[in-house]
Amino acid sequence: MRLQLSPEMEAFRDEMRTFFTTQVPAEIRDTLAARRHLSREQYVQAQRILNAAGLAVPHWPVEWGGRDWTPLQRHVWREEMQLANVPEPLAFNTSMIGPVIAAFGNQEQKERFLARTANLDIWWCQGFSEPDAGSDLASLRTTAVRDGDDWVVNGQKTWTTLGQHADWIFCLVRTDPTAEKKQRGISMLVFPMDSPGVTLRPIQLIDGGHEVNEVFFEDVRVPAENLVGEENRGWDYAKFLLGNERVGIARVGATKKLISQAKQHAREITVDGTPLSQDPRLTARIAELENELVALELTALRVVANSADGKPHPASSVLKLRGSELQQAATELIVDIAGPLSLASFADGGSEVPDWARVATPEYLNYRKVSIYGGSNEVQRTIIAGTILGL
Amino acid sequence: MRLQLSPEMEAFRDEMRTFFTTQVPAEIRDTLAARRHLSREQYVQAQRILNAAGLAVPHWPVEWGGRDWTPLQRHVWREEMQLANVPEPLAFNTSMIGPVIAAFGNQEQKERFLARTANLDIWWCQGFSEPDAGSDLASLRTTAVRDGDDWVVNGQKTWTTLGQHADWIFCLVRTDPTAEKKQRGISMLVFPMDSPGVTLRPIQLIDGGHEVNEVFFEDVRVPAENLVGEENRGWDYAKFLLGNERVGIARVGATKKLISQAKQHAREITVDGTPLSQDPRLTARIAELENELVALELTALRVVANSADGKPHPASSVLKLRGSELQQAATELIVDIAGPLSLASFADGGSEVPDWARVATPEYLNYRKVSIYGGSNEVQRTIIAGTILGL
Amino acid sequence: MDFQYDSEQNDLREAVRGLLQRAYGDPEVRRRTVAADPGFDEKTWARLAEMGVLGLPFAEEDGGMGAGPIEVGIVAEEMGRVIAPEPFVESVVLAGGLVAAVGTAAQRQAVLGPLSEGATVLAFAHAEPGTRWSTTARGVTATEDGGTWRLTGVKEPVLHGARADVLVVSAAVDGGTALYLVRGDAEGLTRTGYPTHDGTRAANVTLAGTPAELLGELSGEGGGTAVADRSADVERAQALARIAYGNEAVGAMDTALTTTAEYLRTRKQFGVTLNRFQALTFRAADMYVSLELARSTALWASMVADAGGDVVAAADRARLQTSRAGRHIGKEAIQLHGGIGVTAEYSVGHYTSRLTAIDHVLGDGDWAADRLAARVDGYPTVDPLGAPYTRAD
Amino acid sequence: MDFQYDSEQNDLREAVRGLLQRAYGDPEVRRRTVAADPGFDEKTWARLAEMGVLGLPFAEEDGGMGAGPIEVGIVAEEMGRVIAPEPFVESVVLAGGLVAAVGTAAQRQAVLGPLSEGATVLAFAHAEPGTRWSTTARGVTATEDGGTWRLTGVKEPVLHGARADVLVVSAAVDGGTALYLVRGDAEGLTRTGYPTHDGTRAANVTLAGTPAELLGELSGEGGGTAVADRSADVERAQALARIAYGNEAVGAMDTALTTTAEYLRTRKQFGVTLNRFQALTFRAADMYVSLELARSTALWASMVADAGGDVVAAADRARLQTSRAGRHIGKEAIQLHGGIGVTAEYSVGHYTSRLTAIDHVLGDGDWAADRLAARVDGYPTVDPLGAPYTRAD
Repeated sequence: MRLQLSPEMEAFRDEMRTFFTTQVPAEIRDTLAARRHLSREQYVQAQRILNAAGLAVPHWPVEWGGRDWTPLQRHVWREEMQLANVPEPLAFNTSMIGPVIAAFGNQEQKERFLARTANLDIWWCQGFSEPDAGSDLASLRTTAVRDGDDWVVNGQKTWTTLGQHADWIFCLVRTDPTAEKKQRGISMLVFPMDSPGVTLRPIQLIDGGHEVNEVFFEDVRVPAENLVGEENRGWDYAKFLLGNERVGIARVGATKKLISQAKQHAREITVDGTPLSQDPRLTARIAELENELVALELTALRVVANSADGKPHPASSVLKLRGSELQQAATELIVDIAGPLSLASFADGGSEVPDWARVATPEYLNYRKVSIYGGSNEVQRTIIAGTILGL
Repeated sequence: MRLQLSPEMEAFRDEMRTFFTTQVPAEIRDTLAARRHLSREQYVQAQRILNAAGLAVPHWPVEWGGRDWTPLQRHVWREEMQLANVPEPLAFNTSMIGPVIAAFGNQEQKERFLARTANLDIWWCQGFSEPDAGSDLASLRTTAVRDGDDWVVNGQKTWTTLGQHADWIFCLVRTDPTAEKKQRGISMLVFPMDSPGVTLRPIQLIDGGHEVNEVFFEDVRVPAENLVGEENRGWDYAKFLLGNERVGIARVGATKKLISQAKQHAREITVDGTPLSQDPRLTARIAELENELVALELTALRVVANSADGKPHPASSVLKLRGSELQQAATELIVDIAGPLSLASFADGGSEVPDWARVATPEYLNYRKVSIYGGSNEVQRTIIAGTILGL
Repeated sequence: MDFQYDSEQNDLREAVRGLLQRAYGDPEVRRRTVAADPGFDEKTWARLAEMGVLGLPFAEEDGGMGAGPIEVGIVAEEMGRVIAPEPFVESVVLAGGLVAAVGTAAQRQAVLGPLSEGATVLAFAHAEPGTRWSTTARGVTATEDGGTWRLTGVKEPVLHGARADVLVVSAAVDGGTALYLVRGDAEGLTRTGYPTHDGTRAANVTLAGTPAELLGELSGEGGGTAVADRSADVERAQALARIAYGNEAVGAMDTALTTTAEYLRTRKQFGVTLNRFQALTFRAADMYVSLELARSTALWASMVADAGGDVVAAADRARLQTSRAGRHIGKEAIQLHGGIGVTAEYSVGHYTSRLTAIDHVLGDGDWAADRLAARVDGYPTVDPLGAPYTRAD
Repeated sequence: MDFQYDSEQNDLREAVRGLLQRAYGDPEVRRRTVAADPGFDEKTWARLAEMGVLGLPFAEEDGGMGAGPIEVGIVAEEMGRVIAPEPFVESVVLAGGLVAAVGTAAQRQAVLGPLSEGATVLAFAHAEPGTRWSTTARGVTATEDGGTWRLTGVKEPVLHGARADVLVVSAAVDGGTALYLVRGDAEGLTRTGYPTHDGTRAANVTLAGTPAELLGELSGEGGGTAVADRSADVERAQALARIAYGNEAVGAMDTALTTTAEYLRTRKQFGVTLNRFQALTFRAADMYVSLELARSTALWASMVADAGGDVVAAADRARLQTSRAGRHIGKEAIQLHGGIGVTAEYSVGHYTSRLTAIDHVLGDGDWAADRLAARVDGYPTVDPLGAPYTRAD
């Protein structure tokens, strides 16, 4: 048991920090720091810079660009990336479909997709959720019927994040409606978003932004070779993929960044001539939040340190649950620091309200999603109660 | 809509305040204020003083000592009693069995019991809960089998509060084990605690105190005339009685008293020479608690004001739930003010720790019960969700 | 003590509810309305005027209805129920309330008459960038030159500041904070409006030697030569607005809870409706508890105002309670809905947005708690039916 | 960085767990033990000594084992798991820790040897009635007269103060707070012991010109004539004790949660076991979250101590986290049990009682949060693996 990073890990951390803060364009990092939306081009540019340095898909098999890092190295890599305001490699590519293809795809699929997926030459989106399924993912209704060499896909997906930027979609479809359990009879198909019969409808969120979509499929023909892995095994791949999704979902680095910004903002607001940063109630609130965040980071490190054998540590389910709560608490903190200035959400030129105060509430409202998506906090509690406590 | 009390109500309040603070012996009120246990004699003495003045059972039928007060008068009566540290008339007598006998008993039972019940000549205890029933009261197993002119009772009750002081018990017993619904087939019997076959076992609570008991019945013979109301209608009487139990359960006056004591105690503790009463975190905590308490009191007043027609206001279910939470929060506040002094729980002579700090934690631990008994907070949420929100 | 509405008050509620249901019963109409400037529906504003709502708290001789805080609370609650975007609290209760409290008879008639008739919109330009929730002005100063007052400085965010026909502007003067009337078309006045997250409109209001009319009489000896400090009037008017917002928040929370309960009753997951999941129904029950406690406090604060009690202290209590309740209910309403709760196409997120806005206009819960905390050591117990909340009469 | 226990540490845990399971595996034994003075089992104390536990953190030349904070944390956690009443933290970590940190070589050997052997019990007499959680002494003063120090004043509550063979007493002197050794049979020493709510023992310790031995060397020029201020040593020893208590609390919370989960799995209500009620299982899940976060923090704080980092700051973090978690878990464990949870006959309430005691001995969560709050504006982000928690080496 030892607290300090080894000299090698210290050096690794410095290397990451230096890379992220010098090799990724300031404009991109400033946009993220200002909590403004990145353009498609900015995402692509950032990921290609990382990929060129071998930093986009370190957790993939070495053969496909992975680095064979320890869990701790991956943790440090992710933390430093978040602290440096570097956009993370697109999760749909690097944490979801990439690992699935690497693990379950055939050789042809690996060669066809993996390098382009790592480099964001293909932008992937996810076709899992459906309007009538919600947390009950397995009750999906989108069907794929075999017709000659094609699958014919009909149905609807929703909550497809950044689908408007996507080139390809990976999709769970029902291929055997007669299967006894609903989890059986599901397969995973991949196909281009510009396939005939695919239409996309943007969903506006309460912050006014457009980041999720509905996707409709009407007789979309998908070549049989686009089936990933085995027919009717899609649910297994989805579980594998959603397990990956939970990695790094604590987002400790990102929340740290928010808190450090909050401290800075509090110095800019004065109350009767005194900076808000000296208000005891505010500092107490920050201290509590920071302490929770330290506890979460340490728990993430414990999980990392104890899961080198590949089995997830039981406490890993805590990460998503508390991580989302702390992200939300940090965005709420910034709204409260902005106070009345938080009303100036969509101010533009001619306003004296600082940018951070303008985006504060839209971001806060938007962040209500983080306890809902990727396995809602109710799902996380169900997992903890069932799997860990045996209830 | 009018905030002020009418001149008549102001006068009524003054009358109550004067009575409680001058007619009930200071020794009894001081014991309650110090949050020490009262003796049986003190309970009896206090109730007889109230009864002599017509203040023990104002909510009973006028014929049996009631006063025909408005709900607001009853509210003021109870509040002033709590604020004056006057022990409330024994709930088992005045809120439970008394009203049941008055409503459902026969004339002979009324004459036999009511006056003595009001005057605490009979001390009643409650035989409802059973070890295997818990919140599922209706699954009780204690049986009463008819044998000639007697019922023969066998079984066990638990959580019988102050049973060690009791002369008589009112008891739910299963008289028809074949009834289709478990709520049917239950009757209410009353009998002396010194009946042959009744034994009492004290249950020690975590504060070290003895206030609840197990009661065992072994072939206890109860004359048929001791059946209250009709055979197999006992569940209806229990529901009627438990409805009464919720009246005044918010205990706003008692919690107010705790908070005012907390403020006083905080002046007695110094931190680096400054009284704790000037600590901003503490005052903020008191302010929040006080505000919740004001909101609860106002809700109680709203319920009172809108339930003059006898139908309980939907918001009344809030009173028990939040009332218990605030009582608990107030006891916790006092423990925290005591700080390290809260460890001196069972100090006696030779200690310099003030009495209030000694009793603080035992009281806090004891008060964990208030969100459990009388319909746990889980039961209250079930009622709100089901009855009010239709869930 | 009497918590019952009288029949006139019930009639008022029914009338306002009917009007607003017709206007915004379909949430999509509200969404369309706030999407375009001025962020509310001028026709609905006119109808509210016809019903007497816009003159509700003003004296009849000033063109108003002579009603009181209870009636104001009823209207505000009904506005909240459909999150109607018309600036009732901002224009009538706050800006109008200041004119009613401070203005000369001539000013009251000149300003409040047209406001009551729905012919004008008022705004109170008081907030200043870089600070928060004050009763005084610092960033705008007033100077007198040859009988004309001129204001210079910046106010922001000013709710409905770009649309307003008349602005009530606070400004620093020797001896404190004074109030001024500034016409929307005054010279040297630049207004840049924008939408807020909840669909309201706010503005940067920049004054550069802008001519203004002092609100109220001069004070001091000899007929009055000194400008009176109006910060206590600002405090009081803001308190009344906080109470009205409290009632508005109660209306919004009520709908958020009702909508959530309805969703739990009808939405199916894992083959059953969501109300079969006890963890969810218990959370809905906790929302109900928050709502009813907040309702009691908001109602009580209106009654304190009606009784002539300490409206500032009562408003702090209402602010604290509705702030905590609004956050609790706003967050849980979204969470219990799941994904649909964060979409603009569904109504519940807009309620959360509005509750969040209300929570930051005139002081949040922490702010109110700190004000209350500063006084707790000064009294043993709170009696909501006694001093300082009821005036001896 | 490495969060794994090594094999020796695992062996230590197994050994201590085995010993304590044999002693207190049956909660009734603990209940009987704390019912009679001295509130713990002298035989178990002796067995802990035999195992080397009571000398764990002391240097070998002082009679100890030369182990570190990680090992101390392991023992404390195991004590907490069965809420063993032996004064490990109070006597070994806190009082013994002070002697180890401040005492002369002769004092260390004289005091720590017998302590490690289980022959004596130590207590730190520092708290004073009417104040809280200080690093300095005010109510007891020390004066020197003819080469003999004499102490006068009152210490209370002193945990295990009546049973202790040797008391480490803090006292005010010119220039600060000094520490003294006082023998249990010293003249002018009056000790009145009593049980605390969790079954521990505490005492009023009244000193009236009681002879005492200065702990540590004199400082200052010329071989030392001045009494050194030891408040920084007190701060540091208390910090180490807070960390040990944090680990003890984790052990207690773990059992409280396990017991609760077991109860939910087996107790039937309304015809089904309680784990069919989602509102209850979700609350158990939240307890698990609190537990694991507290565990991480307590473990980390031990590692900070082991690494020679800022142990005071780390202890504040552990204190805050375990305070919040202890209250949450302690309350919920009782509530989820229902009535049986508040009885002395069932174990879970005793865990809540012990967690409440731990929470008030050396500073509660609010106290720790305020100390952390005073510093938050001084750094941008916390790095638990960096300064000031790890020393560059």
